[in-house]
Amino acid sequence: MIRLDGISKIFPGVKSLDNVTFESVAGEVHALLGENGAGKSTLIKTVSGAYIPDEGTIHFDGKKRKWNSPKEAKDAGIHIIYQELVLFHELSVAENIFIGKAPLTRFGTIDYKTMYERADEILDRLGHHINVQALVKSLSVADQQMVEIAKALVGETKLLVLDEPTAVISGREAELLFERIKLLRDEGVCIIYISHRLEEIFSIADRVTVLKDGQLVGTRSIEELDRDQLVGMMVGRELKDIFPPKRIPSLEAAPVLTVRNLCALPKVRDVSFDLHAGEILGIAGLVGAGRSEVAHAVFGSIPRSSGTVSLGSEDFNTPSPRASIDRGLGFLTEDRKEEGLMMLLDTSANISAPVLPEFTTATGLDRAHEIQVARDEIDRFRIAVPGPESGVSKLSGGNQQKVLFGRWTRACRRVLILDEPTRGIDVGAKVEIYEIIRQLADDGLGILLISSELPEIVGLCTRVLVMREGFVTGEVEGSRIVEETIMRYATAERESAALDVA
Amino acid sequence: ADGYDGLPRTFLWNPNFNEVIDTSSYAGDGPFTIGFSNASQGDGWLGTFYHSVQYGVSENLDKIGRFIVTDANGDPTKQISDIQDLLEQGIDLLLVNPATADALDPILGRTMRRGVPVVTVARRVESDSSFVSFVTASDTALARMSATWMAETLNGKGRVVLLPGLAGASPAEMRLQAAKEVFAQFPGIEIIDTQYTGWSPANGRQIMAAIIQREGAGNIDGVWADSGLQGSGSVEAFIGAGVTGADIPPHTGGDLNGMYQLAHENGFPFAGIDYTPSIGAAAVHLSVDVLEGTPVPQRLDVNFQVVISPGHETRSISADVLLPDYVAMDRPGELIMGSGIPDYDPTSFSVELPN
Amino acid sequence: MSEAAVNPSEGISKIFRQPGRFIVPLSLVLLVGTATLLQPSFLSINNIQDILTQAAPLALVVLGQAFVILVRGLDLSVASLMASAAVLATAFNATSDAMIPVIFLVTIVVSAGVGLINGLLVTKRNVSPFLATLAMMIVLQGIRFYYTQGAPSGSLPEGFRVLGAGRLAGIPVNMLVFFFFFCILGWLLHKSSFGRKIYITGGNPKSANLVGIHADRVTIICYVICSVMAGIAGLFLVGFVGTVDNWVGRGYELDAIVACVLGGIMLTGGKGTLWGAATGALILILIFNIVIILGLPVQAQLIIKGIIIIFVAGLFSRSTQT
Amino acid sequence: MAYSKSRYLVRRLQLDPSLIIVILLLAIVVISGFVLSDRFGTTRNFMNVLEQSSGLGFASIGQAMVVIVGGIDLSIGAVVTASTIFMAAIVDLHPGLMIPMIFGTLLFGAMIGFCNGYITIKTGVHPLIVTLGTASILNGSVLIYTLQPTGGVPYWFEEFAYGRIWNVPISGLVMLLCFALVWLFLRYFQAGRAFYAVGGNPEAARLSGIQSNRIILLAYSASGFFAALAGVYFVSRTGVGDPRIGDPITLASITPVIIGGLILGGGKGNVLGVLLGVILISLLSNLLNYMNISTFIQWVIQGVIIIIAVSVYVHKGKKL
Ligand SMILES: Nc1ncnc2c1ncn2[C@@H]1O[C@H](COP(=O)(O)OP(=O)(O)OP(=O)(O)O)[C@@H](O)[C@H]1O
Ligand SMILES: Nc1ncnc2c1ncn2[C@@H]1O[C@H](COP(=O)(O)OP(=O)(O)OP(=O)(O)O)[C@@H](O)[C@H]1O
Ligand SMILES: [Mg+2]
Ligand SMILES: [Mg+2]
Repeated sequence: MIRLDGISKIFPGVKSLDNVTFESVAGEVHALLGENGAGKSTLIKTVSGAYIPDEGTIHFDGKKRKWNSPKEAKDAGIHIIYQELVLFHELSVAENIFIGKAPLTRFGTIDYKTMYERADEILDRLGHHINVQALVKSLSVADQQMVEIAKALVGETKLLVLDEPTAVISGREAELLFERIKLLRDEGVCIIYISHRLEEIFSIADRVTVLKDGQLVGTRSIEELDRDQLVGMMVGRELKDIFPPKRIPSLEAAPVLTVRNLCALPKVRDVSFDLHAGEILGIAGLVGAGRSEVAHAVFGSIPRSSGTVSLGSEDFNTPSPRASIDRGLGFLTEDRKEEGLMMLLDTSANISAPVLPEFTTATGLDRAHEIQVARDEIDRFRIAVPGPESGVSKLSGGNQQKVLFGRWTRACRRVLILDEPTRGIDVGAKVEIYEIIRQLADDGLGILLISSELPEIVGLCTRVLVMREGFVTGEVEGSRIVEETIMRYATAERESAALDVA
Repeated sequence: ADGYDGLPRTFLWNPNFNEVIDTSSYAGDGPFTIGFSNASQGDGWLGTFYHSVQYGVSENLDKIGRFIVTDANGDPTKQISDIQDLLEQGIDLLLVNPATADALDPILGRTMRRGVPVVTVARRVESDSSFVSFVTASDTALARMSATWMAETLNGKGRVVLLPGLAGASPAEMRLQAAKEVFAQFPGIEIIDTQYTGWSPANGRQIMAAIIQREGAGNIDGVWADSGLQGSGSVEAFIGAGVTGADIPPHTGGDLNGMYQLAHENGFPFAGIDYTPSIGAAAVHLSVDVLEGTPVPQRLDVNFQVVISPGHETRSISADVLLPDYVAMDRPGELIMGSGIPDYDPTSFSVELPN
Repeated sequence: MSEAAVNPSEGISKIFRQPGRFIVPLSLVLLVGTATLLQPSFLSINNIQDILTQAAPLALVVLGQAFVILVRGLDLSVASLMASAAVLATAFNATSDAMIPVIFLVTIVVSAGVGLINGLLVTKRNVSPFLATLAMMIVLQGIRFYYTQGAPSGSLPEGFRVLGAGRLAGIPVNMLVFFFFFCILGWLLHKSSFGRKIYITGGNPKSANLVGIHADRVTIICYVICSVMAGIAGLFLVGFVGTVDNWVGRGYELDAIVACVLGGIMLTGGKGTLWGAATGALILILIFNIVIILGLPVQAQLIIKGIIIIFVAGLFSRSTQT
Repeated sequence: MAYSKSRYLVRRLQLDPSLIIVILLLAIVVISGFVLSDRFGTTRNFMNVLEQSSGLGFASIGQAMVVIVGGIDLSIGAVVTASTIFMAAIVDLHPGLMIPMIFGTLLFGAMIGFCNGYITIKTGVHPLIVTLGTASILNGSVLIYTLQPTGGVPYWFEEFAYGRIWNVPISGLVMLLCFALVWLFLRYFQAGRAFYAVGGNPEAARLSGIQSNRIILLAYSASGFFAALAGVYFVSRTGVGDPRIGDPITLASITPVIIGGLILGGGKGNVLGVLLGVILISLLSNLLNYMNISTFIQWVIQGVIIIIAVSVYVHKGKKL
């Protein structure tokens, strides 16, 4: 169906793809794996015509092709679900699904009625109900991802590429998506699937191709591989223990963070918990459960409706990020690009941002000191960046995330909130980040860890809060921290959960 | 100051006859409602002109019952709308200072056809049928006189810079054309540059500074400016280039007290002719005449006077007033001269107006 | 440390690798070169002094405008504010130079107020900067004209002439003042932690809030800086011109924005330097000066100005794209 | 789910909630007009306002289309000016060409707009700079041709600006028709929807296979087209081509666009909102004329009303 021969793509300073050869046939799910920055997204962008490769040829459907724009690839039957959402916020769900392919009336105008009905139908097939007339900007990220997926089901698709489609959707929706993918495969569609979640690969992929540093490592049938071998191919070394050993913190001392009856309507309702120094407290739940909003409300970046938050013995009820940072709180947000990094600035400026006052002297910003500090953090977290004064926009996701860790460990003295700290990050980098988290807790920080990846919660936390629809539906500790229990609370009705806890 | 008060100069020169218009068909009983559509109040001259109009109205309080004013802010299309709005308010006569000479022709024609008499002031429109009377101080005469003075002061020989006002504005174009016509009679006069200034002192200065730079101050024998607004900028440019006092080449340009002050202080040859804002009051008086059915001339030229620095009168241009008698040294430089209002002070000016 | 040890050939090759950074100085050199060829006296001390004197008021406005653009804004009210400051200055009817500091102080306070309102509208009411400052432009114009009744009058102390057009040891006084502000604002933008906050806010306002920077406050301060610079520029321009009129500085708002863009400040915020902005202003003034020196009529000036602006901006954006 | 037509009639117009403020302000203006003057609230006067608003209306439609695709057009005034000269000068020489020249002028405007779009796409320079540059070039060229109003058109052509059908101004009808057509286009045609896609998320539009460059070219061409239409209207209204007539219209055309709920930066908004903005501004100016207060105070009032119209309702997410 599709064959790439000797593809190379060079960006200024980076050779993203180096003589990569790749082939996929109709009726298979072909997983594309590799670390962050391995070149997966770049490869599929050459398939879609978004990038024009510097070298190499593309054969599709038996013919040699040279796309000049994404439109040509699209017309040929290639549909791509990109890693970044490709949506139009001011258009409705249905219009997004049918962008460029809307059903027309006999006057050549858009037939909205038919379009809404067919959009409903497609979302039905995905088992996901959204008001198809709603504007996309009013949807949650998970819903937006489903819209993105729904677009693939319009018209005739011969090759479907999905670049990390499950990064922000929940388990149940992922299940339905996999069913859909399998159906399409059986209809003879060729599917290329990219994900950092290895479980998913094993459940749906037929073959696997691994890239590393822009080069092909190899293509294997999934039956030939087990998990360790696959990780070995990706990372190039053995990864024995993914999670560092847990350590039960002492709960004797007073908690560093106390949250009581916190509400930030409509997404956070009556949340209470304690966090101790050295503890890693998890918050689990399905996407949209309101976990991020809890973090924002604690940190003071969204207004609270009611409730109290105290750090140690100190209440602070005029919340703002500045006040939180000054009191030793840090918050690593879930959206690296939009809410985290300053892409136009260099690494050192990204690290020093929350603690600028620390570098302020009578004659201005102490650049030398700032750079020194950044260099320390770069060394400490082994960030692969040329130096403190080089930019962050072209770093891989893992390294970008480490820059943010550098920022917050520098700024934060008591409590660090981590929201999806490993989203879109490859296994190798994940393991490093787990170790960093462990180390930070050992150094005496209280850590609040929000994650949609249950293994992560299970592997790192000594106590877990489970949320659903803004409420805490359960709290699990010690040996009860297993995926089944958490999922039960995450999907439970509030009343029944309360019963269960009682 | 006692200035020129003879027959209008253009009356003597103009080859066309000035018709007298019978206005009996417009005659009515007062008090009248007059609509005044002003082009703009955007610079000092226009501000003073508007005060003159108000002054004229205050002198006719017994006859004018309502006086409605609109201001087009220099935009002819807004002015057309303004005039429509004035007509809707049932005015008896439209007094208009057109923002551009031609663009108002259709709407003024329509106004006349509706039976509402139109008096234009400062600028006229193309068709004679679009207005009853036109009140002005002649741009042509003004420019001819100042250009003649310049040519004669230079004894018909020299390199002259022309600084007209705003490109495309009819007074500027008419003055420029008249001046060129005059200079063309003197083969020894070389026009080395013509730069529009937008009647802005800042532009005047900036442009002149560059010209001085290019030509060298000593190689410029005279500067003809159609108004002191940019003329003062030009003088400033010479001073900035180190040329002061009587070394500054002859300049022309009136209106702005600051220009007169500069000429008086430095003593260079200077001829100032104001485009007198008092045409505003004159136009109001004429409008009342129209509404009372008194015959009016189709074109009313308001006299201006020629102001010349002492000892610099020329063969054909003599002073109506000498500079030291005219300049107001104790008044602000921004003051516009020739308002015809006694003890005029723009900041404190205020007269009684109808309702 | 490592920066200091760059070898000289590195500097040359840099030009080819990163042409973007050199476009501005390069076009400056080209313009000066062309002008000197056409008119050898162009490089005379006198002309340079003259150009600098003319450039200073615009350059002052550009410095302020740069701050606003860096935080994703735009200020169309600067020219109107310049004229208002000029009118305000004459309102004192002062004749003694001793009043100059008072006039400056009052102008700065009033301008800061205007900037504050602009900033509040943009941040707290989320009004598009374009429209907020456009409306401010109209409002200021209305107030100014109402006060002057169309014809400004009143006098300025003689000292203003010295400030606006005088020279100190051969250097235009207003240029010295510009240099003073350039240093202060340059320090503020490039060396102080507030400057860093500006870049963070302009680059990513969301992250700015999350690292404890009050993005709104930073933005408002930038508008205040812009307005204060415009007010001061108005005083210098009126000193330069010598007479007040209600339109002093007309057209400076768009010129200032163009200068910033020519100087490499991104209209989308967060990127650009004050040095670049000042160079942009100089380029623009040079363009004005050259077309006059060439003795071109006004029409040709407009055409050439348009072509050069598009061309330089085009070169610049070309070189910054990948 | 079934989607009946009537159920979604309101949604169909897709007016932004923030426009409630504009409608409220309109109501306030009209009511104060009735109170302050007995001549304001007449059909005659409203028809007059409709006629007067056409020029601004035409210019704003084009500006709106460019703003929706994420651009801005500061050359509108220059195109208006150039069109008036182009048309009046040629028709003056060949009066027989009157009718073809209307279309010729519109084409001329569209071509200039096309150039704007082309330069923007090819150089990647911000449209604000590009259109300022082309405006400067265009103004210069016009002034080379003439410094004073010039040319002329047959008298009957005044009917476009001043004529009435069933007492309704022709120019006003044409303006309303243009708004309706553009609204239909943006709402019911794929290319129209693509305007929002390109303005809202240009990279996504490219990846979705939308030919963004064509859409951008179309938007700028439309802007030039409507600016030329404004020019044609002005020729009809003034009878001449005027080298300065367009100057005030450039910035003026942006105000109703933003009042109408569009965002500079693109991707959002409805031209019917722009129509409301045009009407609000024209009515306000009309009312202020009726109140016979100083122009200077009028400016202050206008500025304040503009601010109120866009600041009472806080828009989420701002762009330039
Ligand atoms: N537009 C670009 N300009 C410069 N470099 C780029 C660009 N896009 C990608 N790169 C670089 O190319 C390399 C491959 O990036 P790519 O996005 O393909 O990785 P990936 O395998 O998809 O990673 P991830 O798992 O994080 O999505 C990286 O080093 C990246 O920095
Ligand atoms: N329409 C939207 N536009 C912009 N951001 C949104 C939108 N909807 C949600 N978000 C942000 O995206 C993130 C994920 O939102 P979502 O509602 O899916 O989950 P959540 O409420 O954050 O809960 P959790 O963290 O449990 O997933 C949040 O930071 C939220 O603020
Ligand atoms: Mg990727
Ligand atoms: Mg979340």
